[in-house]
Amino acid sequence: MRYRYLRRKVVLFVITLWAALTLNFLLPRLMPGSPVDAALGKLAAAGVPITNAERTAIEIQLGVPHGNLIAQYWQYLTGIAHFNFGVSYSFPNETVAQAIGSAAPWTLVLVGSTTIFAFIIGTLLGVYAGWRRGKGADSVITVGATFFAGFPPFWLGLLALYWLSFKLGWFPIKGGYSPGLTPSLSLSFLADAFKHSILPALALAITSLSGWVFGMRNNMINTLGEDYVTFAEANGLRTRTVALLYAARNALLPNVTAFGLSLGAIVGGAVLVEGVFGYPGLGNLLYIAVSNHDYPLMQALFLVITVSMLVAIFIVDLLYVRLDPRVGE
Amino acid sequence: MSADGDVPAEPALVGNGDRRLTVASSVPPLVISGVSKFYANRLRREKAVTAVDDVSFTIAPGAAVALVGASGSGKSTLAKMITGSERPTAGSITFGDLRVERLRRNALRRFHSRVQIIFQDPYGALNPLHTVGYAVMRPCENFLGMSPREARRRVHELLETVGLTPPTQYAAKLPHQLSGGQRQRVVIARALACNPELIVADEPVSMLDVSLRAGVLRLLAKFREERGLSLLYITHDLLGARVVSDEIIVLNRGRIVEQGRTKQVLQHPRDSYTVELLNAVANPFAAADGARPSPEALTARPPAEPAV
Amino acid sequence: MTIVTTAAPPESPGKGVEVRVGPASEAIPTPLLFLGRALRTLWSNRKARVGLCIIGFDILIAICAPLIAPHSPTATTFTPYSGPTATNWFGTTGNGQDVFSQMIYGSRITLLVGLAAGALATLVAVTIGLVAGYRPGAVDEVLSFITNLALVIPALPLMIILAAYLQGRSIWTIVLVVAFTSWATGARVIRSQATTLRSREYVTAAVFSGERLFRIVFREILPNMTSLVAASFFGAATAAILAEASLEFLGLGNPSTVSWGTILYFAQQQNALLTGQWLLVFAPGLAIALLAVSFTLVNFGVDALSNPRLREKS
Amino acid sequence: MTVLLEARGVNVVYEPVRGVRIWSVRDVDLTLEQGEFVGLVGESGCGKSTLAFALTRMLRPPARLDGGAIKFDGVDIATVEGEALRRQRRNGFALVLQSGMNALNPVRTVEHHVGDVLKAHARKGERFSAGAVRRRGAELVDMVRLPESVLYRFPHELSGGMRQRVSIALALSLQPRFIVFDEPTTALDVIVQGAVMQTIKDLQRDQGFTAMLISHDLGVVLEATDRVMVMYAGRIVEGQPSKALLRGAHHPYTEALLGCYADPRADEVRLGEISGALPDLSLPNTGCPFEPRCRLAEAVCVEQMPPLSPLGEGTAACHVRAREVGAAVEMRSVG
Repeated sequence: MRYRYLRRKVVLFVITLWAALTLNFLLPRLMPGSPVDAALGKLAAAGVPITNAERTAIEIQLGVPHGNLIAQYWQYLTGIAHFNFGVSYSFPNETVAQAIGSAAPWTLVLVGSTTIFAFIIGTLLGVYAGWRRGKGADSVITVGATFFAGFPPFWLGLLALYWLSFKLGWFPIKGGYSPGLTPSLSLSFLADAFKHSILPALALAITSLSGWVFGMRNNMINTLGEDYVTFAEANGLRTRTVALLYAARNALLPNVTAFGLSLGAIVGGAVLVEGVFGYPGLGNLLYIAVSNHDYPLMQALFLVITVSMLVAIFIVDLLYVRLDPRVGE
Repeated sequence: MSADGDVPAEPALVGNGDRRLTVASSVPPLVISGVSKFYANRLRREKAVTAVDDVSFTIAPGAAVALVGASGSGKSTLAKMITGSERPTAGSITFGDLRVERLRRNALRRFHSRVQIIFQDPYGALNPLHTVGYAVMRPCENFLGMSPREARRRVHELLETVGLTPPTQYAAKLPHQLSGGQRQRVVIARALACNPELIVADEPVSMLDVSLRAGVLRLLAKFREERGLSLLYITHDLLGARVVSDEIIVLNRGRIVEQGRTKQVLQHPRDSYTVELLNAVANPFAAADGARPSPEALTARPPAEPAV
Repeated sequence: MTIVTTAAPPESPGKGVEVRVGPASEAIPTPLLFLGRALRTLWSNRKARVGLCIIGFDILIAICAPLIAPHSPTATTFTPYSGPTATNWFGTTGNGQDVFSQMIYGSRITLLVGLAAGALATLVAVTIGLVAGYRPGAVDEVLSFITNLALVIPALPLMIILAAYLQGRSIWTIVLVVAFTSWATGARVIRSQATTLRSREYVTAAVFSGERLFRIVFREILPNMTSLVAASFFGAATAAILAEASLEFLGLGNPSTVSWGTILYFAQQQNALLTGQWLLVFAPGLAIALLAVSFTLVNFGVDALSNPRLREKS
Repeated sequence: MTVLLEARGVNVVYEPVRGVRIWSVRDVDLTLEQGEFVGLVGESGCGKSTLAFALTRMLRPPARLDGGAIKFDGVDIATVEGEALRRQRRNGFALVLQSGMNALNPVRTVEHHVGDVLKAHARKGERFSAGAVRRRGAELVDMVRLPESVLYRFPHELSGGMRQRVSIALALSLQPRFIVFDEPTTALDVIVQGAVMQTIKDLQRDQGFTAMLISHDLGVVLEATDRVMVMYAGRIVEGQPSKALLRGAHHPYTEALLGCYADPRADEVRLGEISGALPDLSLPNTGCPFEPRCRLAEAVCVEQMPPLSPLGEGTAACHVRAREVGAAVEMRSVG
């Protein structure tokens, strides 16, 4: 029974992955104008000598003006299998794959830690607000969360940058680490990187936290109305047991499935926040790509972001089996 | 009858085994022959759930047949197949010269004007956003081709027949403004609106208070007798079956285990499942004398009585 | 044998117990009555009331912009990079435009994009959700798959890519892009509700009353999802407001229009923060946030409409 | 016999934020003796479940206890709150809900449930090892006629009847002295209903706890209990020993209710009904609440609330019947 659930999820993952890859293939081809010419023009203007190989790579990514669509599709898929995303004119000295490779860890750490932080804090606040429903604490948490949910994260980032970094000088202004340092795993570098990541992480976390608060509060209120909570109280279980093991434990389930989807919002938010802070991650890369009309880089980034989302959701789905005994029966 | 001032003595609904029509029935017979329904489970190919297994019976013109069984006995699935909402895996259902299981779209829609259904849950059977008048008016407009004015007049007549007076006042009400018993009367009025030939009543009183049971059942019995329509009464409540039907079919796990004149089957059950159902009827008077047939006592059944 | 049923007529329905209906209920058609009740319930929710007030205030400003704004939002007639003064309450941009007037006029675009994209996304969501929910089988499978795909693909990056490709952008491009990427949540909720409602007995009853498909969907099912449709509208509108701001901020909008997003864009381009003009960043961001918050607040009221457990107690 | 539970003047009011107030339970007095099995019967909306929740202190907003004293074993439990109330539940009173289907936490096994209850009421220094929980759990499920393997199952793996048995076992786990069964079989299949009721009857007989069975079904209650109380419109209108009630009810409502039942095997079945509707519970009533539907109603019934007075072997609240009986007694004493 469990096995059937897992098999279904794997099949769904594969199909979704294929659909996402295909969408990525079709997007530039469906768009008006010829991104290839624009891209090649840009490259030439940047003074990059264009070899035939590079030309083909770009054409495969963005659509060859002439040629068989199916052949293009096949080339596109094999290109991806070899991490061949072509050249970027924003970074003439690197391939797109290299540029993404060096940026990915930054985003992974930033978004990963933000997500976990926001999920834990938001869920706890939501549980508390739901349990103390209608009381003062509930109002404070709900109203606070409502406001933070409406704040564009990049705007929060800008304000924090202005007051906390620029005016007060508590945090560094730009980048993922201080200029002059070379990235390594030394303690001093990590401390420096941590200091640089605090503000962007906060800007992201505060806005995404609200979603968890609302979701969890609503679920809590719903589960608190369930018979098993009433029955647990009638049996005289301890308040803490009822609140956590009976109400919150069940209220958590719908939120776990929402977890994967919320990652998308955080990754999206990270694009602008990283741009604002000049944080050397994927979001900043996309920011640069967009402002330079660097289509190959843009296209590859979108692919990477989408695929990592799918993988994250897939993992959450697999973990869900451990949380809900009813799954797949 | 008005409720102000003196209240009449509760008229009792009496059943003594056979109920006769006051008019000649012009309804065709419903013939169910060899009907089975399997629910193939797409994921578990090895196990198909059998809901109904080779069931055959006939509802004669103007007859009232009770189909009884506990939950999971397949009685509701059978009702869905008879009304054309589901198709049998095997077997045929004929109503006059219609093959019910073959009806599609417009033919099915025309069939619905002849077969109506009354639901278990009077709370769920009425759209909370439509007035009583609207609910009862729609079949008149759709099936009888009435103009809104004619339909409205008919709605008022119908509401009066089911005891919702004054009808103008009730027609304007929304379902949440009515009690459960009143809602079930609206559902009955709606079912009668298009002059159906067969009414399938799927547990029509099981969600109502016991004090309202007789009233709703009496309405069903009355309309059947006055209009000569056939009635299929689906229930787990043998008492209801007793007062409404003249024939009873006991269904267990999709199969017919017993069948016959209602009074006779209930007084002298042949199958242990029928006895179990009989014992499940909440019957304070049985507690008084403690006289309940046990499955072992079945052998003591007297020879079949002549049909009443 | 005789008919033993006592011939007494059905009893009177009693003295009308639960009847609590307004006097006007006979005259007003049901949908209007329902809408009125929905609005009343919404208004009685404190949070929703605050939200409705803010939205109303914004709409008022947008409509009356020419009356309120002291200057033209595009006129480059003032000293550039000026801080707040008596003539330029919020200061001026690097091109010498009055920021306060820009803020007033900017409400128009932001509201327009938010409401239009919200409405468009809701339209798509309702269509797909209803069809998928009422047509089980292959149609549902395909539509549900598309919905799920649209859900898992990160919206903002997709929006950015789309906007980057679509050059010569008008605000309607933005509306289209935002609507295209934010219908899925609503569609999923509406589909699951439609699936539930489809199995309701009153829908079966409508089939037995001879109703046709179209009427069943639009008279029996859809009206019972009003609160969900409203929730998905307000949700999509909130997302649209934030998305519009993000795209404009990235310079992917139409920089020649005046919106709160473009004010932020130019403020960032002209390093407003480094020159100390923090109001140029603060004011439009706060305005966007307030509008987004007000939509969320209204949605609290809508939630309470559809889920009695969430109703306020106080 | 010693009195276990004594309630005086219990009133419960529903006060929603919007909408009308409803007095769901009105001036209820009742006394339960140790080891008694009583039934509480009434139709939907008569306040029987609300009364049960009030007696076990499980009322939640918008419902609230509006005056009245509830003495359980000499302790006034109407006023205890929080941790003190929770401690009272140990060896005190338990509640079995209508739908055993949903009374169990879907993500915890039956064994977890048993452990949760035992640990919640562990005395100072008392510890429950996994083995002890398992042993006690096995005893409990055996008590309600379930195999031990049920302990390791999740609720969704059990049938409705099994789940209801498990919730009965959980209610029994602390050997309470008073258990309220609130419509324990309504959500179950007809055939299963009888078996679960039989288990409840056996348990009550063997363990001797005081039980209150709440049901809309007079038949079920008469079969199971020693004494029946009938509720109408928030009030108790009659209380009689079950056997006496079968011989004849005193209150016209109970009489009419009995008329709604019949033996389906009888030669001639008469099925009665009660026409009219319940009174509006948002209004205070001065006269007898059943008066508008009553065939015996007189002028005094409109004006005066009949008190619950001794009648037959129990009590009933009816002017007419009280007078008839009074007259008969007088006649006898004269004659």
